[in-house]
Amino acid sequence: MSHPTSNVAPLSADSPASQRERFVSAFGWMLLARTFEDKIAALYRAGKIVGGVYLGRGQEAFSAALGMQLNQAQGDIFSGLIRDQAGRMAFGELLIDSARTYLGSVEGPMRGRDGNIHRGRPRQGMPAMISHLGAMVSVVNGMLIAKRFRGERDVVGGATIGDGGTSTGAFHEGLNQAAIEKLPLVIAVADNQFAYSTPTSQQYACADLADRAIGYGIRGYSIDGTDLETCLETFSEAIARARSGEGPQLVVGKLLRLAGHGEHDDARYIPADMREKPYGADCVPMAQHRILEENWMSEDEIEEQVRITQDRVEEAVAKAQSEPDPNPFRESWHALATKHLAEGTIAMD
Amino acid sequence: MSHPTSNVAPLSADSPASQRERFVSAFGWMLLARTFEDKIAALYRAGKIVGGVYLGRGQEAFSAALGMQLNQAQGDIFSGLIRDQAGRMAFGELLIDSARTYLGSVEGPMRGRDGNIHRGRPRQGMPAMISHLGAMVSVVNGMLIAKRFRGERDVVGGATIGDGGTSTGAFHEGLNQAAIEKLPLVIAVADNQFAYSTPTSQQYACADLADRAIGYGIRGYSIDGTDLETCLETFSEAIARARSGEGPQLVVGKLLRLAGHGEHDDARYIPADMREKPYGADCVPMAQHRILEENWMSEDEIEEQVRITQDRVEEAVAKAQSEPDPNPFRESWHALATKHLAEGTIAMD
Amino acid sequence: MAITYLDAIREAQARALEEDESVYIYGQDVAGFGGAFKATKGLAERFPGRVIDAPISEDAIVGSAIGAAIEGMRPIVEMQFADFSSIAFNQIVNQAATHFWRTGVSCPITIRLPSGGTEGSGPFHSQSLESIYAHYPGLIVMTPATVEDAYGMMLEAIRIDDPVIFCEHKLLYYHLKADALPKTILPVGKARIARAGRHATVVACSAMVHEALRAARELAEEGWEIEVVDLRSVKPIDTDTILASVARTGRLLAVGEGFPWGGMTSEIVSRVAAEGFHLLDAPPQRLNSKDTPIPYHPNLWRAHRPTWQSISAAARNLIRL
Amino acid sequence: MAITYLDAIREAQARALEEDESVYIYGQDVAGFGGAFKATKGLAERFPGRVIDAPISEDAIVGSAIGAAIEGMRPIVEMQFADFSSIAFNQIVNQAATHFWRTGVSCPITIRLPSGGTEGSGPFHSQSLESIYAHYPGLIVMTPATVEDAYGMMLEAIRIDDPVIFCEHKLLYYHLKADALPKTILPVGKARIARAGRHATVVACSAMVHEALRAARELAEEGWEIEVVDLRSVKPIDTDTILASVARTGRLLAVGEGFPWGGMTSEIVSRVAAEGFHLLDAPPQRLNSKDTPIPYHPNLWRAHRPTWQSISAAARNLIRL
Ligand SMILES: Cc1ncc(C[n+]2csc(CCOP(=O)(O)OP(=O)(O)O)c2C)c(N)n1
Ligand SMILES: Cc1ncc(C[n+]2csc(CCOP(=O)(O)OP(=O)(O)O)c2C)c(N)n1
Ligand SMILES: [Mg+2]
Ligand SMILES: [Mg+2]
Repeated sequence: MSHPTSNVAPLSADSPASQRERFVSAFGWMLLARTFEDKIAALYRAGKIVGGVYLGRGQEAFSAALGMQLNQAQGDIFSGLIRDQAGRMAFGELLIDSARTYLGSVEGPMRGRDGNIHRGRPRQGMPAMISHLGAMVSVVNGMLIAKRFRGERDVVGGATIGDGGTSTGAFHEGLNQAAIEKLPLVIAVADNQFAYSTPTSQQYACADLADRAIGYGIRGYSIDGTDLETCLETFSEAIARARSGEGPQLVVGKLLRLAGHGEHDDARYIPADMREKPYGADCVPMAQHRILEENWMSEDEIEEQVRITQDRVEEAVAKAQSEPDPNPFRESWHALATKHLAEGTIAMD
Repeated sequence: MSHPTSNVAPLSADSPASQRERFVSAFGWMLLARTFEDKIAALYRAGKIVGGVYLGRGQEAFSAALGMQLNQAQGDIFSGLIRDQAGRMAFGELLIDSARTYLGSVEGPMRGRDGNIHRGRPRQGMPAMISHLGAMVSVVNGMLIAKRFRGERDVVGGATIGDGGTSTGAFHEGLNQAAIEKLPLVIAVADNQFAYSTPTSQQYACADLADRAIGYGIRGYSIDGTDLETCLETFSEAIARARSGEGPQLVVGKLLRLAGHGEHDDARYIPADMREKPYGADCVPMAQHRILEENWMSEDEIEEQVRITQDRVEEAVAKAQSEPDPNPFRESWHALATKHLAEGTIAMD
Repeated sequence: MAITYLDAIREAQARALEEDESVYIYGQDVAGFGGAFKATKGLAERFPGRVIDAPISEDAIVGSAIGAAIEGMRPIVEMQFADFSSIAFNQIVNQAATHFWRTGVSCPITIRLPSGGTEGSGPFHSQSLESIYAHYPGLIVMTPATVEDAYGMMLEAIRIDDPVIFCEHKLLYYHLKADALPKTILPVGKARIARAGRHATVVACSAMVHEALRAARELAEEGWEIEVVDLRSVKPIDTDTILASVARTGRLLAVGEGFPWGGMTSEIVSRVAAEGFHLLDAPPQRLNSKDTPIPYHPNLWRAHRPTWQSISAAARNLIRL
Repeated sequence: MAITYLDAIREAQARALEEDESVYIYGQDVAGFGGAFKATKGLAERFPGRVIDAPISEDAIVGSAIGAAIEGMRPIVEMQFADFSSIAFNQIVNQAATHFWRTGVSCPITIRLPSGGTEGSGPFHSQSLESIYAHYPGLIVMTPATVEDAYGMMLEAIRIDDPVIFCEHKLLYYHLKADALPKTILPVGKARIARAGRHATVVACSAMVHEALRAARELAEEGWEIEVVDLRSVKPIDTDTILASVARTGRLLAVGEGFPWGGMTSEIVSRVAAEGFHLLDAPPQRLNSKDTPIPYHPNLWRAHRPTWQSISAAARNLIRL
């Protein structure tokens, strides 16, 4: 099966210097995400996190490559799901906001009302996912439609989903809507072989999810989602095409979820030999290896970056932990912006 | 764009005699459907039908070709929507049941509780559509799953939908589910250029809806839906493939809705020149022309058949009109099979 | 010039499009065709690019409206029939309704639901879903019963910063007429005394207000003065106005076109029972449609829903209690 | 051997699979993995081919179950969380619920909804949707509060010829234990007096029964005897048992974990007000969760839902009225 990309020259031809810079910078986000999530997982095991913890382990390259190459300041949108710690931060989510949401701090964007990966700052191009998979695609469409109405022509919206999420009706309706409206949407499908415990054979019957693209009349890409360079190249092209008015772009990355579905799940159902498959590689050491190989950073520099990253994470977590929990007596207990129409309680402060 | 059919020999190689028989028989169903619907439309204009009237005018060949080639006695299923008068009758729906449902007779399958095209006899392979487009696909899947559980291996389910219906999440979920379970499902998409007033350009952005097939890993066919022979050939093949275990088949027929969306709609939005396009032809006279050309029937024979068909229709309508309307005082006014758990009224008889 | 309920809805949308460039309309067949009921007729021509035909994708229609609203637009979504909002249910109750509370960013969308039964429209083109949506925190649910309210509340719905479910009754579209569009309206959230009385209070909304009024006229001939309260919005409910009416009459009948279990009528009756128990001279009563899907055949349909006849009977009963 | 509420649900499904070959289970991760909550653990191995993993397609999951049921199967559908049934909403309320009434062909499906709040589960993994589904004609809605009922009612749910929405509470899964599976159960449709009393009646279902019982124990120390009625099913509601209890106590408090507008508590209160007005010595009261989405943070969550503390306070209040 052939994909349109194969015979198309990438739109962005980077100089070696900027290639290095992009790679190293992406690696930085991956490292930050991995470090932060390791910390969150440790807190979870220690009983310090309430609710679920879902990690993006193994998907950092694919996620960061999209998030990083979108331009928040220019009005781009990044709509991440449960495994997009890397992409979210690369796009512009503050580390402290992630920490606060996991820890339920009242200072966080969700103020303890929602938790873990259910977070966002919609006014800054980061919609706050609801759990129902597929539902965010059309929301991003709408944000792009709003920008089109306002004449902001140069924006791109990135939205991510998993192999499982592609089975939802919402995903189909959203992607079709984007295609009809020719919206500048880049959909990143992380085909990580499982939806919870369910293998892809129970999720789709096509050879490659990128085969869906032709049925929507949009461009599809099928790539190795563990290889940072490939991810960077592909998303760079997809974003450029979307930005230049070519409509939605569907990027499918093959990779493996290197964790349980959540931290409560030991993922015994993942056959050991999957780790040996091409998609089973761990993108973080792979990227690090490449950096060393290319001499883009020295071992010492990397060690130093790891240390700094750990410090940043510890600091953010400590700060979030020191912030107040939400206080039920200071809650307004109503759900409307139009306060005088609320039937619930109204804030006392 | 190429479709898998093009280089595949049809599974059913008919003898000239059986080819003639099939064609003429299909024409009979088309004629019956057209005649019946003309009558219903006339009754509607005379104010004798309550609620909406939706016609299959222009789609009789495509619909009948599927319905007729399914085998009700063998356990096949036909799930028709609003433009499948021809397919429904060709499959086995009784003319009188159609008339009764339009006229609200209490003797009909829906007993006046539901009307017009919302009818069926699910125990006889004819599920009763709900209005929500797309929702019947997974219902047919379930019927096929039940048959598989019972070891009935040779059955096929046919389900129809329009171009507009393909935009629903339910259609996507249902088709994907069928593909995963490799169900013997034949989906007939009548791409009649409009969904109510909405042209296909606002419904999908791919070149051909049959392009969706590859994304589900199933076989797709794109055909002239106005040509009866083509429809018969294609559905014959699709049904045979489904029956032999090849999984779902997606057949897209190009045609034009030769009526308003419903009889209340004058369809002024349909550009006149569309009637001149290949898909704009009227399948009924086309099929009749072919029959005369091939000398399969004489003009007189056709005239005779038209007359008999009209008589049958008049008779069925007269019978349905003479049957009692539902009586609210004899209604049970509860919605449960488990009577003792009903909170509603229970029948007095 | 006579203005129908439907005209009022169209004119309100036109005015909103005129006055606020963040307003746009999205739905199936709303552009050139002007909508299945012609509620947007002519608007696509008057406001080019701002009335957009949607694919048959209710989930994505509402989802995209939410996204646009987050970005500051004020989309009006037309569902072809209220019944099809079941497809957009998740986006409405889980995305739109929770958005402000979760993120602090408001989500000003208006979802128009052509609601309620008409002859021959059957189980899937007749539903009254106000109670379903009112159950969820974060939504405002309007049920205008008059031409004036159809106009004024539609304008308000679009202006309000929260998601509004606008239940417009199909039976009122063409028959309900006023002489002119209103200059002012009662604020949203306030109920209206549609007819004053002293022997019993009938609380209703939408088309049922007119059945109740007709029943009240009927009972007036028998010497009973029925007070009819038009709820106007079922969320919020103006409990004060209802309690004040019950204080005057001592008797309550809540009438709803929805299904009987747990809807608007039970909410009204239980609020009055809890907050106005001492005001009641007789057990508060309810009248709803029957506990079956909505029948197609007019004989059945007329028996399924409350009508002025069954409201009269129930009110007579109540007065005798 | 201690049997948990979750074990009971699993054992009932195992027994149904054993006894009736038309039973099968369909849902996300229900096969090898045994379900997100392990309610189907081991069943795929014991009943090969009859416990099937589904794609993330709730609409098609329920739609196909309906189709199979029409053909005589008795599918059990597991939703991963009740909250995700919003995606299957249309199939449930418009296809399953209307099917018998429309066609005369029954639709025996059981939809298991892991329901209710737990610490940290937030707005989309905590919902109690019994009132939404009970609103629609054609559905039976069960809300078992005990291990015995979890078992017995699950068996009944599968046997019943109608679509059953089986609301199983996640908070009860692991903590609620019984010594053995029951040999007999109270028929579906009958409520249960979970604790006898004479000063007030508290009506509740599911997890709230346990909060109410704890409140009753608390109030017993103050000399007040609270009668606790466990509804068991919210559709149908056993109005007779409730009225008989109110006849004994003269006071009613309806407690529900759902959202406040128009749910189970309003249905109970309005039925008692309408049919048992003369039995009431004080205004009937309601206690629900608050009118916001369900909060993530435990501090907020505990204040959002009724608890034994708030039930005690409401009951004390009621007794004083
Ligand atoms: C509509 C819906 N159904 C069920 C779930 C429960 N659920 C949460 S994550 C998940 C698996 C998702 O798989 P996939 O889309 O492949 O993403 P991954 O977890 O592999 O990143 C499921 C079933 C959900 N969130 N939404
Ligand atoms: C989910 C849903 N939304 C809206 C409708 C209203 N509706 C009925 S038929 C129709 C157009 C259908 O178009 P298409 O699928 O192309 O079928 P056609 O009428 O052309 O045969 C619409 C929008 C519906 N039935 N279901
Ligand atoms: Mg996955
Ligand atoms: Mg069409």
